[in-house]
Amino acid sequence: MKYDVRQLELLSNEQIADGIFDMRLRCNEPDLKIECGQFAHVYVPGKSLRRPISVCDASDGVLRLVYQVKGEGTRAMSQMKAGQDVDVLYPLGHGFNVESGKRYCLIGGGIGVPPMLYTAKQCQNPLVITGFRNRDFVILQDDFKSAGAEVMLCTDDGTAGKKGFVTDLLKEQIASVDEVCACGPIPMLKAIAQVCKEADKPCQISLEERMGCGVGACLVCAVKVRKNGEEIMQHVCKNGPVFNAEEVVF
Amino acid sequence: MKYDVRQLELLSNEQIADGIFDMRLRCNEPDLKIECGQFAHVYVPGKSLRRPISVCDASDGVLRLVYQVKGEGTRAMSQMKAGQDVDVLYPLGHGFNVESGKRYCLIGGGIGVPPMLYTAKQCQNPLVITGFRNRDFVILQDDFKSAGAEVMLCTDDGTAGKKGFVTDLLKEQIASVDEVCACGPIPMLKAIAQVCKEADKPCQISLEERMGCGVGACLVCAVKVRKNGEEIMQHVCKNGPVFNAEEVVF
Amino acid sequence: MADISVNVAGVSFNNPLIAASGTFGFGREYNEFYPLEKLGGISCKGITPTRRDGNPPPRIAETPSGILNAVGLQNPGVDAFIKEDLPWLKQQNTVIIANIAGNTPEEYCLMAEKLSGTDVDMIEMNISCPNVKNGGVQFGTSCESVEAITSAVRKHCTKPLVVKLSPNVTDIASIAKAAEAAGADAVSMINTLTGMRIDINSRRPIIHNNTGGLSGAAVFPVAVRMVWQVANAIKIPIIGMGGITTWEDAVEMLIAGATALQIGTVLFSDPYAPIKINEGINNFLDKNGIKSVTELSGTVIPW
Amino acid sequence: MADISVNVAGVSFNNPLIAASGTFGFGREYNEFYPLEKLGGISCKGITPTRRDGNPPPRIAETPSGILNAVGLQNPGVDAFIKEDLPWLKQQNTVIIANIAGNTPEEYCLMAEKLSGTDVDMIEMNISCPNVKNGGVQFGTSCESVEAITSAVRKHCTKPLVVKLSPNVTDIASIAKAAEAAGADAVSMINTLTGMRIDINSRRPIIHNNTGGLSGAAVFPVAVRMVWQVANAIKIPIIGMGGITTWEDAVEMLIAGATALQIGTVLFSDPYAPIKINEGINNFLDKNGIKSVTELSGTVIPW
Ligand SMILES: Cc1cc2nc3c(=O)[nH]c(=O)nc-3n(C[C@H](O)[C@H](O)[C@H](O)COP(=O)(O)OP(=O)(O)OC[C@H]3O[C@@H](n4cnc5c(N)ncnc54)[C@H](O)[C@@H]3O)c2cc1C
Ligand SMILES: Cc1cc2nc3c(=O)[nH]c(=O)nc-3n(C[C@H](O)[C@H](O)[C@H](O)COP(=O)(O)OP(=O)(O)OC[C@H]3O[C@@H](n4cnc5c(N)ncnc54)[C@H](O)[C@@H]3O)c2cc1C
Ligand SMILES: Cc1cc2nc3c(=O)[nH]c(=O)nc-3n(C[C@H](O)[C@H](O)[C@H](O)COP(=O)(O)O)c2cc1C
Ligand SMILES: Cc1cc2nc3c(=O)[nH]c(=O)nc-3n(C[C@H](O)[C@H](O)[C@H](O)COP(=O)(O)O)c2cc1C
Ligand code: FES
Ligand code: FES
Repeated sequence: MKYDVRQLELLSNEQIADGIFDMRLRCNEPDLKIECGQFAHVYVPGKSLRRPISVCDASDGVLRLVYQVKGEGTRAMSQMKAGQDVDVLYPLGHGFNVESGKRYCLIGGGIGVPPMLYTAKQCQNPLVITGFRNRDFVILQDDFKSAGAEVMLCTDDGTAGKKGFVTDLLKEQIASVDEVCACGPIPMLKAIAQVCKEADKPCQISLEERMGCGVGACLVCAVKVRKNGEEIMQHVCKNGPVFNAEEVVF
Repeated sequence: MKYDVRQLELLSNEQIADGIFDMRLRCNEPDLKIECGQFAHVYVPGKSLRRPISVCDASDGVLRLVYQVKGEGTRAMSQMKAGQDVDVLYPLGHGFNVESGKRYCLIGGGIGVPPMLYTAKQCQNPLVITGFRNRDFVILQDDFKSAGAEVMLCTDDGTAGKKGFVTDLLKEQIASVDEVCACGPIPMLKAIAQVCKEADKPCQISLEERMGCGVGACLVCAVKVRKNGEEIMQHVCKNGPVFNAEEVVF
Repeated sequence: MADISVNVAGVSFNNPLIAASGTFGFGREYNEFYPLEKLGGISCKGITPTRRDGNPPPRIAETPSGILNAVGLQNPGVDAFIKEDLPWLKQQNTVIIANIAGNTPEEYCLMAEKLSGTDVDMIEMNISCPNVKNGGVQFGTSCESVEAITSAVRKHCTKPLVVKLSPNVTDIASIAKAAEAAGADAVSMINTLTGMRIDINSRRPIIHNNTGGLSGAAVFPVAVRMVWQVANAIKIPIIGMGGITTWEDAVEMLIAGATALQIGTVLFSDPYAPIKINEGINNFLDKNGIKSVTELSGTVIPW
Repeated sequence: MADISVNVAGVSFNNPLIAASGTFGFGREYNEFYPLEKLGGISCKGITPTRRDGNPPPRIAETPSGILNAVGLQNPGVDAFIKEDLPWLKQQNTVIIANIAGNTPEEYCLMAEKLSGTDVDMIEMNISCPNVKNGGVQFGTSCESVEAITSAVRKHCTKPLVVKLSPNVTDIASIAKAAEAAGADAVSMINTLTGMRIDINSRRPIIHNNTGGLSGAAVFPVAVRMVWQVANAIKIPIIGMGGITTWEDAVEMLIAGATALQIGTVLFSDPYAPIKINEGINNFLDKNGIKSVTELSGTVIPW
C-alpha cells in the first residue's frame, strides 16, 4: 500500500509573514521516504475537498507546511491549534529529481518558495533565488542559509533585497549552474523556462491545479504536456506537480 | 426591537449525566426579562438550523441550558469549550404563566426536566415531580431542593426514587395543588393532561417541534390547537412552546 | 458609498436584497430585529384564495448545507392579507411583493385581480410550490402551461408581474422564455428543489409530506447555473435566489445575471444576513471603484 | 455479522458499496490504499469509442457540502480499456462495471458489443453526462430518447445493462420507466446536477466548461427523493448514489429503495469511506437484528 491517510499532531502553526503560516506536524515515520517537491493533501473539517500544500521540510520527525491564507480552507487551517490532530494524505506526487554532483539553481516566487527549502536540503550547495511582492511577504531566508544554500532575494518593489524579478537574477547566474528547479506563478515559470531554454539548461517546474482525489484517479487536475511529439493530458497530482518545463504546453 | 442575537461567553459545559450536558453562559443583561418556559435558539457553526433549548435557569447573570446529545448539532454543542462565544437568539416564545398565591405542581420527564427548574424558581413552594428512564439519566435533584421546591423522583425501572411514572405520583398529589405545568415526551403529556382534566385542574404543557426561524415567521413548527371551537394552526416558537393542555389537538 | 438601488420592472428597490417568500411571514417578526426598511423589499408568504392550514408537522428537516421544508402554504387567505397585513406592511418603507399560489388558473386570476386593486408593489406568481397536492408546481413544469397561466393572469394583473420558476425541470431557459412571451415583467428563481430525508430508525420520511423543498447553500450552484442560462435566454429582469448566504454569493448571483436578489434560508441561522450582505456588496463595489450595483448584473465572462 | 452481499440483475456483490464512475479511475490508485476486493464493485471511468483528452482545466470547484466537476470524459478509449485495464481489474476480486458514453447511438452500440465479448460483469450506460458538448446528457432527458437508445444498445449487449439516469429532468420516474420498458436490467442514479460557480474577482466561471456537475452531500436529499420516486415506478433494481457520505446515508438510500450503492465524492476527502460505511451498515444490521442488508431496500414507510 503506497498511500495512507495519517493523523498528525499539530506542533505549531504560526504566522511568519503577512497572511502566511508555518504549520509543523509530528511525523515520526523514519521509513516514509518523502521526495522534495512532493505535496501533502490536507483535510479541512467541513470542506468537501482537501487542500494541496507542498512539503516545505520533512526533517527530524517534523513535517513542515508553509501556506498562505487564500480562501476559506486555508483560513480554517490557520485557525488550527497546537495539540489537535490534522488529517493529512501524504507524500503525494512526483517531486524534483535532484542528482548528486550537479549544481542546482532553485527558484521560488512568492508562495512557491516553501517547497524549495526541502529541495535545497537535498542538493549540494545550491543557489537559491527567492522573489516576493514586497518585504511583508519575505519568508524562509534564514532557513535557506542554515540549510547551507547561497540565497538571493529580490522583491518587485525593492523593499527587501534587490528590486526586480527572479529572472533578472537567474540570467546573471545561469552560466554557473547545471540545472534549474522552480515553483511559483505561471508567468514566472514561463519566463524561467524561456531563460533556461536559451541557455540550454534543463529546467523542472512545479505546477498547481485544482484537485480532487490527489492520487490520479479523478482526472480533474489536468495539464497538457508534449511527449514524443504528441500532446497528452497528464495530472498534477500524479505525474506532477513537478514537470519537465520543456514538455509543458502552457 | 424585541429580538436580538447575542454572543455569550461560554463559562462551562459539563456532562452531568449519561449524554446530558449543562452549559452555562454569561448573560449580563439585567433588563432582559426571561420567562420560565421560554427557550434559546442556539447557533451551531456549520449547521443550517439553530437548535432550540429551553432555559433551565437564568439567574445571577448566568444563562443555563441543559441538553441531551441526540444528533450532530447537540454533539457539536457538547464539544464547545469554556471561553468561546456561543451565538444565541433568546429569549423566545411564550412560557409558563405562573401566578402568585397558587400552588403549582411542576412535572418534568427526562430531558423535559430542565425548564422546570427556572419555573420552580418563579413559584412559591412548588411540588416538583421528575421522572427518568433510569438512574443514569437523573439530573437537577439538588438544584430543585436549593430552589426551595419539594421534589419527587421516579424512574421507569426503579433504579432511583420510586419505580413508576410521573402520573402515578401526580394522581397521589393532584388534590393538593392548584395547577400543573409539564414538559416531557408527548405520551407523558397526554397522560398528565388526562389526569388534570379528570381532577378539573388547569394544565400547561410545553411542546417540541422542529424549527426554522424560531420567531414565528416561517410557519414550520406547527401545532394544531382548538380555539373557540375551531381547529387552527399555531406555532411552537411563538404561541408556545407552552400551551394550555385543553386546547392542544394531540 | 456606491449606489446599491436597483429597478425591476419599473419598481425601485433601495437595495437588491428582498426577503424570500415563505421565510419571512408578513414581516412582523423580523421587524423586531431591525426596521424592515433596511431591506430592498419583502416577498410575502404565499397566499391562496382562502385560508389554508398547511401540512401536518414535521415541516422541516436539516440537510448538508441546506434544509427541506413542506409548509404546504399555510396562510390566512388573500382577503385577510389585504385587510390585516398589507396596510401595516405598506407603512414599512420597503417594496411589498405579494406571492400568490392557486389550485387553478381561475384562482390565480382572482387573486391577481384583487391584489391589483391594492397598494402592493408587485405580484409574484408562484407556479413552483412543490409542497401541495394540487396546483402549484404542475403549472410550472411545462412551457405550455407556463405560457397559458401567465397569459391568463396577465389579463387580470395591472401590477408588475413576476413569475417564480421551479428548478425541477429539464430546460429552465425554455420555461423562462414561455413566461416572457406570455407577458411576465420579470422572473424570480429558483424555488426549491424537491428532496427527501428518511429517519433510518423509524423508516419514516422526516417530513410529514414525505418530500420537501431543498433550499439553502447546498442549492446555490444550481441556482447560479439556472440564472445564467435564463439570463442568456430572456430580456426581462431576473430576481435571483437559492442559497445566497454571504455577500460573495450575492455578488456572484448578480454577475451570473440577476438584477435583484431574494434570500431566505440563511435568515434562520442569521437573521441579520441581509444587512451584512448589503454591507459586503457596498464594500466590494467601493473597493473595485464600481459606482452602481447595476453594473454587476450579467457581467460573467464565460470561457 | 449480518450478510451484506447484494445481487443486482444476477450479478452478486460482496457488499453494496460500488465506487462511482469517474471518481475512481480504473482502480489502480485506490488499490494503493486498500485491496479493491473490499469494495462490492467498481464502476470504471466513463469510456468512449476512442481516446478523449477531456476539457481544459480547471475541472473542479468546491461548493457548500459538494463539488462541481467537468472532466469531459477524459479516457483512453474502449480498446485501450479492454486491453490495458480490464485484465488487471478482473484479478482484483470485485465486480467490474464498464461505464460507457457516446456521441451517437451507434457509438453506444459499438462499445456495448465490444464489451459484451469481454470479462466485464456489467455495462453501465451513461446517458447523463452533463460535461461534454455532444451526446451524453441529451439522450437522458426525454422518455423517447431514453427508450430509443436503451432498445438499440440492448440488442448489442449480452451483459447485464444498467442505465444511468440524469437528475436534470422534470419527471425522473417516467424516464426510469422508459429505460425499464426498453430492456434495462437496472438503473443507476443519480448522475450530477448541473451547476455553476463564478469567481467574483475575475468574473470567470471557476470551471473552464462554464458549468459542471454537482455531486457530494449537498445533492443527497435530491438523490433520496428520486430513488424513492423511481422505486415506486419500476420493478428492476436501482443502484443508488448521489452524496452518500456516512453509513447512515447509505442505510437511508437503501431504505428509500436502492439495492446497491455507488459512492464517489466522499472518496476525495476520505479514501477509506467505503470501508467505514460497510462497517457502519454491518453494525446497524447487527444492532437491529437484521440478517441481511437486502431486508432494508425499499422499506420506507411513507406518511
Ligand atoms: C501541488 C500544489 C502545491 C501547493 N503548495 C502550496 C504551498 O506550499 N503553500 C501554499 O500556500 N499554497 C500551495 N498551493 C496552493 C494551495 O493549494 C491553495 O492556495 C489552496 O488550496 C487554496 O485553498 P483555500 O481554501 O484557501 O481557497 P478556496 O478558494 O476556498 O479553495 C476552493 C477550492 O479551490 C482550490 N484551489 C484554490 N486555489 C488553488 C490553487 N492555487 N491551487 C490548487 N487548488 C486551488 C482549493 O484547493 C479548493 O478545492 C499548492 C497547490 C498545489 C496544487
Ligand atoms: C422549545 C423546545 C425546547 C427544547 N428544550 C430542550 C432542552 O432543554 N434540552 C434538550 O436536550 N432538548 C431540548 N429540545 C430538543 C432539542 O431541540 C433537540 O434535541 C435538538 O434540536 C436535536 O438536535 P441534534 O442536532 O442533536 O439532532 P439532529 O437530529 O441532528 O437535528 C436535526 C434537526 O432536527 C431538529 N430536531 C431534532 N429533534 C428535535 C426535537 N426533539 N425538537 C425540536 N427539533 C428537533 C434539530 O433542531 C435540527 O434542526 C427542545 C426543543 C424545543 C422545540
Ligand atoms: C420555510 C419556507 C417556506 C417557503 N414558502 C414559499 C412560499 O410560500 N412561496 C414561494 O414562492 N416560495 C416559498 N419558499 C421558497 C423560497 O422563497 C425560496 O425560493 C427558496 O427558499 C430558495 O431561497 P433560499 O435558499 O435563500 O431559501 C419557501 C422556502 C422556505 C424555506
Ligand atoms: C470527478 C467526477 C467524474 C465523474 N465522471 C463520471 C463518468 O465518467 N461517468 C459517469 O457515469 N459518472 C461520472 N461522475 C458521476 C458520479 O459517478 C456520480 O454519479 C456522482 O458523482 C454522484 O455521486 P457522489 O455524490 O457520491 O459523487 C463523475 C463524478 C465526479 C465527481
Ligand atoms: S486530483 Fe484526482 S487526478 Fe489529480
Ligand atoms: S420556527 Fe419559524 S415559525 Fe416557528
